[in-house]
Amino acid sequence: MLEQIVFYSLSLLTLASALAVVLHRNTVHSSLFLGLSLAGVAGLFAALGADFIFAAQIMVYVSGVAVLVMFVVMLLGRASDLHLRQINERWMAALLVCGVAAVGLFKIARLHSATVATGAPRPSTHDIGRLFLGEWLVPFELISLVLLAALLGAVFFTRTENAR
Amino acid sequence: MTAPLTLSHYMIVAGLLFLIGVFGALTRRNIIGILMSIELMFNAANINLVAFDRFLHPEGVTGQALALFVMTVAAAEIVVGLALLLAIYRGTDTVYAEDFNLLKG
Amino acid sequence: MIEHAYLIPLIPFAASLIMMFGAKEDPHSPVAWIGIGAMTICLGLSVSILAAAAGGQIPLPYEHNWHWFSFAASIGGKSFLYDMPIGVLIDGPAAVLLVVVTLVSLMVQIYSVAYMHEDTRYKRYFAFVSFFTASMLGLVVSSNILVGFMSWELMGLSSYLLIGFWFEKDGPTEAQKKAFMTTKLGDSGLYLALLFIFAKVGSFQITQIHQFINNGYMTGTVATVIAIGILFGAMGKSAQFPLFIWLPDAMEGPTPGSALIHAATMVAAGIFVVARLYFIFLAAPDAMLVAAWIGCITAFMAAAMALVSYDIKRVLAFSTVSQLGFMMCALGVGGYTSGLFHLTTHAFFKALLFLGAGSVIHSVHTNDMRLMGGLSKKMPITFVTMGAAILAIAGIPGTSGYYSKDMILANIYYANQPIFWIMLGTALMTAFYMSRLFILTFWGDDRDHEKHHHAHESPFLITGPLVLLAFLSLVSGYMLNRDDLVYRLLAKPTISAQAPAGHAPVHAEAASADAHAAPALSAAAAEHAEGGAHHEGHLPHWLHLALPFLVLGSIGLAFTLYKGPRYALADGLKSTFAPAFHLLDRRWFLDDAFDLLVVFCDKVAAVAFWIDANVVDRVFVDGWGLLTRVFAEISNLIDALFVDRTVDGFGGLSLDLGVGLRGLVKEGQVQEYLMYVAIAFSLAATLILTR
Amino acid sequence: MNMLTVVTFAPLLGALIILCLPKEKVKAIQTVAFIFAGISMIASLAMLPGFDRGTPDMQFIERYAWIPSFGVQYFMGVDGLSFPLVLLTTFMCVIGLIASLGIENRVKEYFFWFLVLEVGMIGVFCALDLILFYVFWELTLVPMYFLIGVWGGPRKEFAAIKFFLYTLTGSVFMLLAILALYFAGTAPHTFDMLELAKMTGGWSKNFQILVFLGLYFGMAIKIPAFPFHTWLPLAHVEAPTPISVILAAVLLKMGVYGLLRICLSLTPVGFQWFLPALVVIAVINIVYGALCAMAQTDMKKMVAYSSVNHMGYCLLGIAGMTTAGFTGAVFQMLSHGIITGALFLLVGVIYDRAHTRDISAFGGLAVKLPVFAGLMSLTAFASLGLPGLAGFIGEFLCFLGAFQTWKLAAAISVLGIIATAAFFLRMLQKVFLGKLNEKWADLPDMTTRELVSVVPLAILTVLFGVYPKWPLDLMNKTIEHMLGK
Repeated sequence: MLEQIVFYSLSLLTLASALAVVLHRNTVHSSLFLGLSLAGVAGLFAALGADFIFAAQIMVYVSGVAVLVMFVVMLLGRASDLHLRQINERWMAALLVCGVAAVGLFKIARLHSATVATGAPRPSTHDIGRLFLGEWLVPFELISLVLLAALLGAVFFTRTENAR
Repeated sequence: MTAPLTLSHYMIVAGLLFLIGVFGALTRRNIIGILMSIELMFNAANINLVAFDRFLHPEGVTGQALALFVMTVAAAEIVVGLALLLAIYRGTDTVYAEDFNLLKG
Repeated sequence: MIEHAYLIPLIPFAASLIMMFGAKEDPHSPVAWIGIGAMTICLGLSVSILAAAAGGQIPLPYEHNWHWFSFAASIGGKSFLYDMPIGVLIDGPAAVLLVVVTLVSLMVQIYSVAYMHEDTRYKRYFAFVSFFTASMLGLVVSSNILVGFMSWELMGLSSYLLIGFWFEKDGPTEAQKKAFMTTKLGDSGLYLALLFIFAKVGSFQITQIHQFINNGYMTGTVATVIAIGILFGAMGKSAQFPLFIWLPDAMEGPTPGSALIHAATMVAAGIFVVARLYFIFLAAPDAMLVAAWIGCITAFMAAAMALVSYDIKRVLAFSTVSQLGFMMCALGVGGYTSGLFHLTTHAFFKALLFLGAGSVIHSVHTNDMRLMGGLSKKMPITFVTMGAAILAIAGIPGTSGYYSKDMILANIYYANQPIFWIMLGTALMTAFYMSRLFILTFWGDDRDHEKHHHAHESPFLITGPLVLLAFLSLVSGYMLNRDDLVYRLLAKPTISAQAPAGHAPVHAEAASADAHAAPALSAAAAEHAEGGAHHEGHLPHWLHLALPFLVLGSIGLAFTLYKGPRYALADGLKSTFAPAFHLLDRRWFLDDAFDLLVVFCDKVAAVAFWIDANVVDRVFVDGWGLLTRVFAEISNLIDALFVDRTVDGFGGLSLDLGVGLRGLVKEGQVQEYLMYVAIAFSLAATLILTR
Repeated sequence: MNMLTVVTFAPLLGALIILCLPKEKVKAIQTVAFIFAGISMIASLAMLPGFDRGTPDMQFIERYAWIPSFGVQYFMGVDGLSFPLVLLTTFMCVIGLIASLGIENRVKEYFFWFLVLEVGMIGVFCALDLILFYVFWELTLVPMYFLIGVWGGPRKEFAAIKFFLYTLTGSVFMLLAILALYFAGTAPHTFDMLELAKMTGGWSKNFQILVFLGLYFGMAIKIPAFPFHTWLPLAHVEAPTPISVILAAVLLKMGVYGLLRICLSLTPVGFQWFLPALVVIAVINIVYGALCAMAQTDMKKMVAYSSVNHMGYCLLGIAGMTTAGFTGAVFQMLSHGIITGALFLLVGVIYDRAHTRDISAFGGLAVKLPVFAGLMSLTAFASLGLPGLAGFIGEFLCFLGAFQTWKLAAAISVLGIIATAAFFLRMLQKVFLGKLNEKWADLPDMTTRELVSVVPLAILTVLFGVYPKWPLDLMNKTIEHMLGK
């Protein structure tokens, strides 16, 4: 019973903040709501018993990405943006697309309406660690390369004129 | 309210989150808005991954491991995205998607 | 002795092979004596057979066959293995003819030793003569008409080789081709007759064919067609009416060769084959009538041509054709015995005449009688021997020619009046032109002093045979006629039951086999039994007496016309009857007809080839080629115009569509593109999922 | 012991070995070619005593599964009809090789293609499975194309292409017919000729006519029958001497053999229906061929048209539908192979010396070249059907067979014989007799190599003419049963 409450509240929180991110006129506010939504997602992870992912989500997203976005928003924010409409004129078409996609997604979702979680969630950190350094060693190393590339890219793009 | 939680619940939540992300990406005029919507989509994917892992393969952790990967990729992507945005902003002094049509056919 | 009859053709054949391939070419090589030796052996064999047959010790006909080869034949639907035998069948005429052929061939070969002595291809000549004699004897001896036909064609080949012996000159080469082609034309008739016989009788054995007819299985029409076919063959080989054009030209060959082939033997082969298959003619009366008329026309036309010819060998050639006409006519009217009797006697004196002419030519080195004259002083033996031959051929009583020709005229008299009077005229013409020849060459004084000067009598090797042949041509008639030997030997075959045509009499074949065993002899005996006065053997009394005087009259006429050095009277006659003379001189324009035929064939051949080269080849083959090329062109066009264009069309269409659509989308808006991608994706996904 | 495979594939082995030899070693190539053609000939001769002349059915049978899924077997066998032709093929190929010693340029390819050609030809006569038959039939095409196309005379390419396309179109129709037969057979479909022959009762008349026409079209081109013969003179004139010998001696026989073996046994009703047309074609072949030959000035083209004439006799013999006619046709194939082979060799001899084949260019050669004149006259007379030589026996039996059913046709065809005699005699007269043409005053007589290739053929011509018992015994039983069943 507790589990349902936790699930519904967290998902409501996530979805509402996501809507806010998308619809809110003020970019700063939407970035804030982004952080909130990511936190909601982290909660869902916790509800699903994925403890390591819950922790990772909190560290990476909520604190890292959301904060980063806020910095950038602050950096680029200008007063003139406030009274500009933040949504271009194609929202009707987008809505239509989402409606159609929604029909398809819900149809699939109904397929698994009967699958119920079996057994209590187990701590997964030990297994993830063993998996990463065992079977998935190569992808693990590769992903580190991706991050390195992203780092270099970011540094390269934001270099000022005189450095070139 | 007493029905037990099923995988479809999580799928619906993830689906909705994903759709909101898509809606955002398509309609937001501000590139940062787009980036944020993309973040939402990534997260929707993660929810699905973890949910599937939890419901269908409780014994293994591949779902969660994959979610981790998605996170790293998302992070990398947002970093690069923002770096690009800064470079563009410095260059064109605008962050609105309509103004960038350099690659016009 | 008769068991070795099969050796008779083989000995000269072996001799010819030895001579042809054994010895080296040399004008004086002794190889000729091998041929002569072989011929003497054969002569001995044949004489012994004839003596035995005449004496009645051995029953004729004697037949002995060996297995040659077998092939699958199907008569009337059922197929069986037909064993083709090859063997010997000696009956009366065959025995007589064996002696005649071997004797004449021997004489000719001895004569040729001297006549051809310095010719470059001396050896080859004797090989050809032996080869010819072998094939002639093969025809005479064989019991199987297919083997007979094979030796018949080989004879045609050897006459081709002998006529064209001096092939450097154009004359002989043209003559040899003409001879072979005309005889080949005739042979095709015999060829078809052969096929017809096998189709009907199912065998080539003469005895079996005779039995087949005896049993009356062969209908009249079939017999007639076969008889006409055989007659056609005989006309070709024995130079009868339309096909005798090759004989006068065949004189291009060496004279002894002509003597052997174109006087005594080969030309007689046609008559012999008709005699051999006489029972078919008996079964086809109208074929016999045709034969009679062909013989009559040939005799008359040839005699007429002989009147005007000045080449000694041409005259003899025409006389041979005329005498053959006599024989054919005799056979045609049913005078089987008289025809063959005349054949034997004619062989002797005609061979003598040719050899005599040869010795004359040998000494004066020309054929033209106008340059001869008065040779009797220079060449006494030739003069005397040819004189005997001329008496024989003219039919002076006592000579062999008288007996045989008289018998023929008698047969014709009782059978067919119109033919008789033509033949009587021809006989008188024969007497006339032969004595004309005799006078022009030997009588009066010489017309060409230079030739006359070194004319000399021929050596013994030439005159010896002449004397022997002269003796034979005088005596043979009497010898054969004594106590009806000729009727016994050359008895006319009979076909027993003139059963109504078609239905096969019931009695088994075996029964009739032995009945047939000795029909020849029994028929003769029956005839003999009729009190000896075989009525058709002699002319009615008044004709019997008148004939010799008529003959003497025509000889006298010849003397008067041609006695002067310039035979003025004869020339006068020639100018008055110029058109007739021209007609005869051009051999009744038959030669020109033959040349026209050849030219026509060449034209047809050219047209045929033109058709083949242009019509069939061009239209049919290259036409198809052209057609395919045109079709290829069209398909290429279609491909270029339609198919290609449509593809471009689609290409262009999609391009335009693209451009049009792009008009919708504002350029460069990332989100626009994202929007459309999203639309497409979501539509597709939902469509697939909701199906 | 599978002798037939040895006979058929020995030359192929030889051909492969030749491929490995270096181009320059001409002597080695020629010896290898002779060895393997010799093996093939000796093997076929070795089969002679073992061949039972008493039974009409197949002997030396070899049957292996080749393509089991379609029921295609490697089914080889010979009987009275095909065994003499196999002997003829192996013998003529050795003769052809002897004559090929004169070839100078590209010797290696020449001998390779020659041996491959031999394999194809022997295979055609031994194959009893329709697909195997078709494979060998096509196998002979390619080598022939190259042999004519590379070593031929002035217009060799055109001749080679025409020959190839012509025969190919024919064999395409034949393939259609073979497939039709395959599907017409009962349930376990098979290409085996003998089985199919038993099933002919079930097929409708129209079906058999159609299948027959398909097969006939393929065979008629090869024979060559009247409308399809125009490739022959061209191919013969342009082909080098040894090749035109093989072309005349063996390749033409494949058509007639096919007609007898396949058309007759597999589509009897169709064959019966086609008979009147076959007789007309035969008569045209004979008379028309002879007339065309008479109009020729080129010796080789004349002999080519005479082949059309001789093949006309075969057709006439077959059209008679009597065993005598069939025996005549098979014997005529043998004798024509030998005689025309010799004729082409002799024409080749004169061509090598005088480099012209125009009849009117020569004159009076008999004086200068006695041996050549003798052999040429003998072969010419054999070819025009002089009795005592092989040509006559074949011709006579064909006429014997045809006369029983088609009296008028046989009568007309006799004109063909006269025309044959006419053009051969004219050729002999123009080339050998008359005055010696000074231009050829110094022509040497035949060399030993040429003699070695022609004299055996001349001996065979005389032997088969005088004593035809041996070849006839080989084929009698088979042909007796061919119509009897």
